[in-house]
Amino acid sequence: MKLGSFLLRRFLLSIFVIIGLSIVIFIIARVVPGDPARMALGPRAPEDVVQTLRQEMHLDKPLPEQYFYWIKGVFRGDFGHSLVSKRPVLEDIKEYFPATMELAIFAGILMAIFAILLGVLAAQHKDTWVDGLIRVSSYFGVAIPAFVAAIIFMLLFGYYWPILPVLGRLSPGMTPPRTITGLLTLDSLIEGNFPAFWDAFKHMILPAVALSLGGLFQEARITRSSMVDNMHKDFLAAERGYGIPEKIVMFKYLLKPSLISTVSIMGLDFASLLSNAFLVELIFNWPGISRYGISAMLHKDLDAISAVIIVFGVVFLVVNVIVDVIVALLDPRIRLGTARDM
Amino acid sequence: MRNLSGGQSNSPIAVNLARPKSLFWTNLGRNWYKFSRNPLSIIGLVIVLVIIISAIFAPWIAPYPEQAGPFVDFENAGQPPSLQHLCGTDNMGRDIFSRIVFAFRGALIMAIVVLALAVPPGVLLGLIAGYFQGGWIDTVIMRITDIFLAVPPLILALAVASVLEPNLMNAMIAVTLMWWPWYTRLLYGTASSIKNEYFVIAAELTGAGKFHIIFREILPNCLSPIFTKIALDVGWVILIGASLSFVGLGQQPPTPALGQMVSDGARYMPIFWWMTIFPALAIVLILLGFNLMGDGIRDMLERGMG
Amino acid sequence: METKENILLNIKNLHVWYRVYGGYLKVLNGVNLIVREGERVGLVGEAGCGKTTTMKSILQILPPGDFLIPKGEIYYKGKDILKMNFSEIQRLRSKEIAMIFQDPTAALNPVFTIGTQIGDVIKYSIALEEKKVYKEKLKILSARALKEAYLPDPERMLVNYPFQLSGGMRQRTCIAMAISSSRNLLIADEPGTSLDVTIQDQILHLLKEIVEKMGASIILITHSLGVAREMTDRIYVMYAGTIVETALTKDLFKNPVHPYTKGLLASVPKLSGGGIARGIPGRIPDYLNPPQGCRFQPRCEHSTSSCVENPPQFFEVEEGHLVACYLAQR
Amino acid sequence: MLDVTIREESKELISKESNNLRRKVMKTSKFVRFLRNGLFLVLVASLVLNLAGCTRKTPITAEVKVIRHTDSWPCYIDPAVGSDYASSIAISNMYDSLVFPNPDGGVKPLLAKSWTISEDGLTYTFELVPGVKFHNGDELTADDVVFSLQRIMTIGEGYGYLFTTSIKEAKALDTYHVQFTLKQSFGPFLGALVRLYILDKNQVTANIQAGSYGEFKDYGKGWLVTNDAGSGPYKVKEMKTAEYLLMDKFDDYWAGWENKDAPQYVKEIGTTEAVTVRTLISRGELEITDQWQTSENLAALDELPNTEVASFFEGSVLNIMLNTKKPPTDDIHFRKALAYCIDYQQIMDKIFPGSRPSGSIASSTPGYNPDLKPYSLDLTKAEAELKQSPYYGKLDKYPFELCWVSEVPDEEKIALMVQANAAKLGIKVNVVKVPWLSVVDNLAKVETTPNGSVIFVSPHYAEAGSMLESRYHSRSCGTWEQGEWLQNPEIDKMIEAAIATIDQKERFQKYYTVQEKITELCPTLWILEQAVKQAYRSDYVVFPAAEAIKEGKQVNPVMGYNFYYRDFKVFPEKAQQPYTPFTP
Repeated sequence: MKLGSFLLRRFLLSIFVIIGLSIVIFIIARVVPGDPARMALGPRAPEDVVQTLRQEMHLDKPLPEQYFYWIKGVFRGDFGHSLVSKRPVLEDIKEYFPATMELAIFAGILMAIFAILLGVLAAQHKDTWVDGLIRVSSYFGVAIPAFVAAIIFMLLFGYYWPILPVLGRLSPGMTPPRTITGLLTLDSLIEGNFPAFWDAFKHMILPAVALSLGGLFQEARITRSSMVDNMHKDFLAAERGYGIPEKIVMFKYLLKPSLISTVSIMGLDFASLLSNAFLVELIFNWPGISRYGISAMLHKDLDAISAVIIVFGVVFLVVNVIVDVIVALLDPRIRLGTARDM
Repeated sequence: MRNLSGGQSNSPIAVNLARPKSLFWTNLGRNWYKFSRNPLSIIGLVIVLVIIISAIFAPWIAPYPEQAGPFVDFENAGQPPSLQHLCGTDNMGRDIFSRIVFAFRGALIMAIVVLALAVPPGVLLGLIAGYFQGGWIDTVIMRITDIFLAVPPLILALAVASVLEPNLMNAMIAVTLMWWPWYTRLLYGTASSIKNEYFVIAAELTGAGKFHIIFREILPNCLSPIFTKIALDVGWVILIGASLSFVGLGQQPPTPALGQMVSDGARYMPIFWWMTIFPALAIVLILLGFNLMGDGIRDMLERGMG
Repeated sequence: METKENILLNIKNLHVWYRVYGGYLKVLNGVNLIVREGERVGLVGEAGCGKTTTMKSILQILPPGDFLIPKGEIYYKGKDILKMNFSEIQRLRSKEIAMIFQDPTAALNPVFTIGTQIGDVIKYSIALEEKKVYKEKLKILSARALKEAYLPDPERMLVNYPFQLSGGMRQRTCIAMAISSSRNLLIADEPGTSLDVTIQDQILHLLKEIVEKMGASIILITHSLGVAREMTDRIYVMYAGTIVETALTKDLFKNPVHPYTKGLLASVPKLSGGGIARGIPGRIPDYLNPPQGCRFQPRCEHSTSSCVENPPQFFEVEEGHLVACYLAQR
Repeated sequence: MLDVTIREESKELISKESNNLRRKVMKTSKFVRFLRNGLFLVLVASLVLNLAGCTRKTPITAEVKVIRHTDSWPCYIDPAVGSDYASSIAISNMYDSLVFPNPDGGVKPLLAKSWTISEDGLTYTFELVPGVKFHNGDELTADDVVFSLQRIMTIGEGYGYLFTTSIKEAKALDTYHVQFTLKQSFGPFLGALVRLYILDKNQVTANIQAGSYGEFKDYGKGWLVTNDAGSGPYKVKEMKTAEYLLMDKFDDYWAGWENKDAPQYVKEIGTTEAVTVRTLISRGELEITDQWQTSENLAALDELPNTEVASFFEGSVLNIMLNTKKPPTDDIHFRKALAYCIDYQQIMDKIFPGSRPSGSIASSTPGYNPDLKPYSLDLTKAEAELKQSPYYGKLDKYPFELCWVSEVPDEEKIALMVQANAAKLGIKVNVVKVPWLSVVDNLAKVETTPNGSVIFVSPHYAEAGSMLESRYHSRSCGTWEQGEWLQNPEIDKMIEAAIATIDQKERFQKYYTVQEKITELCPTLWILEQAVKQAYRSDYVVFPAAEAIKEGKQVNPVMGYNFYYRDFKVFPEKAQQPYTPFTP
């Protein structure tokens, strides 16, 4: 089937991209001024100790060789040692990655659902106050950066209206569930530990909302306009004309083709959502890989930086593939491959 | 707004391509009409103008221009908003309003410099790759582009900025490095479709050189997509700039920058809430302005030429 | 004089405006049109003169929100469609009237299979009588409909998507949808114009056959008088949102009165000598601010001051031959 | 839920009551469906309830005695790695050293119940307390001491330098006797030994992973990131490297628990984020804040009921280090002019409330010279000094570059104040913000060292000698602790002599003279001695250091030892609202 080969090509390309990315990030990481080994051990560490660490980190070798050592490690799942946590970077990532994914996925779901709801609403009440309201709020939604929203939530819910938790993933004293998937909500559900689930869920709300705002409204707008465009298409008139009830026309024959454009930009929005996580996790003290990445960047923790970037590269590629698949499922012209492939 | 006159929904791109080159310039008057027809675009334009003017004439507009630089006055630190201090004063007694006005400068400079540096190479590479579509040049350029597009720009920009010395210059460099590929991709798409248009083929048949074809035939017809993207990008660049300085990787104090002011203020929440809120609102305002204007310009360029 | 009984559709002084920036496009400006039972009516006029709009307003399927009908009535079997409630219109659409759209590609939803689309049409027309509609039954019925439209291998056709079919097949699919359950009035909007001549011919014949089989009336919209001549009993000539002339087909071709009709006839290339046809100077007026009085007067060589001051009424030149032009006076 | 029904299903199938089975299955499956549909509704409903503001308060049942304390992160609990504030707290609570620091700067026996010092002061012999148990039950012996010393000397991070510079060798005489031989006589050696924490050799060697320390592979570094091998009053319960460290009471601590109200659990929370800290306090989820809060925040916290601010001195001095090898700061008169023109009082009032004036040595550090008057604001003197400077009249040609550490926002205020003050003399100061890591880089070379650097320094062991050596001895040039590049052989000698002196009185006398000399050279602008300030819940926590201050007593000058939780008292039952009880 066409879709399969398309995915295969996509996958091979991804591998290439990731390797390229690894080179780029490796170079970036090695531009850093100062001596990583010295930074690792602190100013008072005796020179010989520093020297041994330098050799461990292959810092005495020429760059290409350093890269070779590094990438070899990466393929063996060894991203090197974090200078901050003093642990293998891989362990850190294993620990923090699920938190970010949980947040991002939840935010993504919020984004998709509300985007489509608002979009449909606006399209149905086109040129009424509903539409206007949604449009205006959409302009603000796009103009309020995630980190600003986060700060404002912090101020509101942290102090003046403390009904939702603003810090971390779980209230102190709440016993976390056994780590199965690493997604607290999921794990606690699996364990049937409802208080924990509910607590974790509440912790996700504010950060997730802050993250989803931007993309949400943008997609709502796109849904709306593509629905409005399609409303003028002949096939809709035809389906109405042949006596198919309004509901069916609206939610079957109009929605499906209109969603294509929405879904195809969701990839981009999810990406910006992920990058916003870097600031939002910092603000909400969310123990995710983004916060880890930021602290790594501020401490010039080279291996950690590289690892984080690569992880995000992979995630981003996966997301794009998923989006493509959904689009293909929505649009037979792509699935059955008569249309030019994207 | 959508233009409902009649049912003709022929795709805007197609229209643009078929259009004789000079039309964009000759049509400025009509474009302005189409632009001004949407009140939101006008609002955006006004906001942007206000911001630009206040950035240029900051020393005259700011009530306490000296306080935008190195300055301490602990006597009236942490004053709530009042008539003397519209947005209150920060923990060092500096007038926040004045600092915001000066912070606009950094934001605008960021946008201008980044786009000025990122667009030309991006466009050039895109044109070349698009024109030699299928050739090895195409492959090389586009694969490199893919690599840069493999991670959201903010993340890579953060990484780059973090390894460099933190200051406005390096922040701009970092963002620029992440920005050109988007134009390459845009131009690649447009150029590779235009190059199959009849007027290009015709030019080729008359034996026009590659240079002529790329820059005289194809480029002029990519203008409106380019301008549209630039118009929409200004806001994004400013946003990323603010994000960088929020983490402390942008403009350094005592020179004010919006993101930096927000994060500094956060350290004093909720006591001096105004230290955070007003810079935050300033960011929202500037983004709102540029987004609205950008949308207006997009509608003007994409739909306007129907 | 027509007798009330056998009149199926009667459009009286229909006005339709589209809302756009800077006011309204006054597209239909008093359309009058009558279709009798079993009658084959042709509606001719150059592109953009409002034929499709008229037809869409019969089925109430004009683009939602963007139009309004300031005045006029559309009587179907003596009932005003414009005053019908929703369920009545629903019944009308799925039982009485069906329209075949001009461009089959645009008329089929690109992301659903033929089966789904035609299936739903049938489903909801049946649903009016029967509580439960079984998938199998739908399948059979849709297949039959396709067969009636002479589509090869209907069962396999059902799982295909529109873009997998040739233009002709799409056109037939549209027809199949229209006739999937019996109708009393078919509206064919320039059937097959987007296809090449031979296929267009087949389509027309198919239509003819179907109409005879169902004993239904048909409104055939076309801009080619040739087609109209062979397919219709009576013709309405439309210009810029008004009916300018109507007559039995043979009468019209024998003695066209309205200068526009003359122009149309003249612009049909003659096989016997004459060379290139001479068209009508000028173009369809701007609907935003249409010309005073008779809408044709700016293009009309005989136009007089009275044409401008007040639009001409219908004048009967012969039995059932009405012309809206002062030339037809006396 | 589902498979339960299925199991019941099969059971009953055997008992052949298939028809009432069907009814049952119907019922259950309906119930399951209800659950499935219901769940969402329940969630929404309870969310709404919460939004309505009626958060279910869990009744305070078992009052767990807990101290929750925020601090700057990361925290390294490996004694051979950690040396910053958070680490010092954690390590001093989980490990024992041979001696324990007193508030007056001396030491008292801990693991070592006695010791002898040879005449030449080169050999120290310690007798260990017998029967000391590590957390895992092993007994602590001389071998463990030797192992711990070798480990920290080999790894060389954290406090390792204290011993690499001083100790020649260590050997275990028998199970309970250990002997150290020094390179040269080192007066404050006992003070330094406070930082030699004893690990369980067997436990560590049992947990070594691949590494580069020869036979000891990684010397247990990997394992000790999240585990402890100590004998101290507290032990690791959970270590989340980026988030928090949870310690719980080691019930059979060898020295016993006469303090019955000591906290059962101690949680070190890795954040100094103002918002976070405030929120935690306002929700009663925090007993003691970190010391890095801005004065504005502390003021605000102080206003909360049941919350007090404890402020004490641990000898950390805020210096502006002047590069004595780079013009214009290479001229003594210029330096003195600066020293006289600064408005110390305003800085102390406005920027670091509660701090006090300081000379080269903080007045809380044992061995500081009490009769030495620190510089103070005196513009006429400043003028006079400046006139004598060769740079007088061409100041504009010699800009003065002043760097402050971006991680410590209050330093910016200092820099700006100095800038303003110096302007009165016509001295132009360029203020530069530099991230900490770059500061370390810049101070490594004399030519990259700026004219002035605003940097906090505190003694490594509680004695003037530590400060003098690490700040003004040529050996420390190139480290971030000496931005002066003083390189004055005379002073070097004096410092070495002082440190080599065993007798404390004598030693302190020598410290005094060194201080006089250095004050005369004025290589540094000693702005103030910083008060370590943290807000804490006074309604149910007894914070020994805070109590000591109230009684005008001295607090422990050794970093971390004011958080020796064994001496803390907690009374959760006395807690006012807001209070969130702690459930581990």
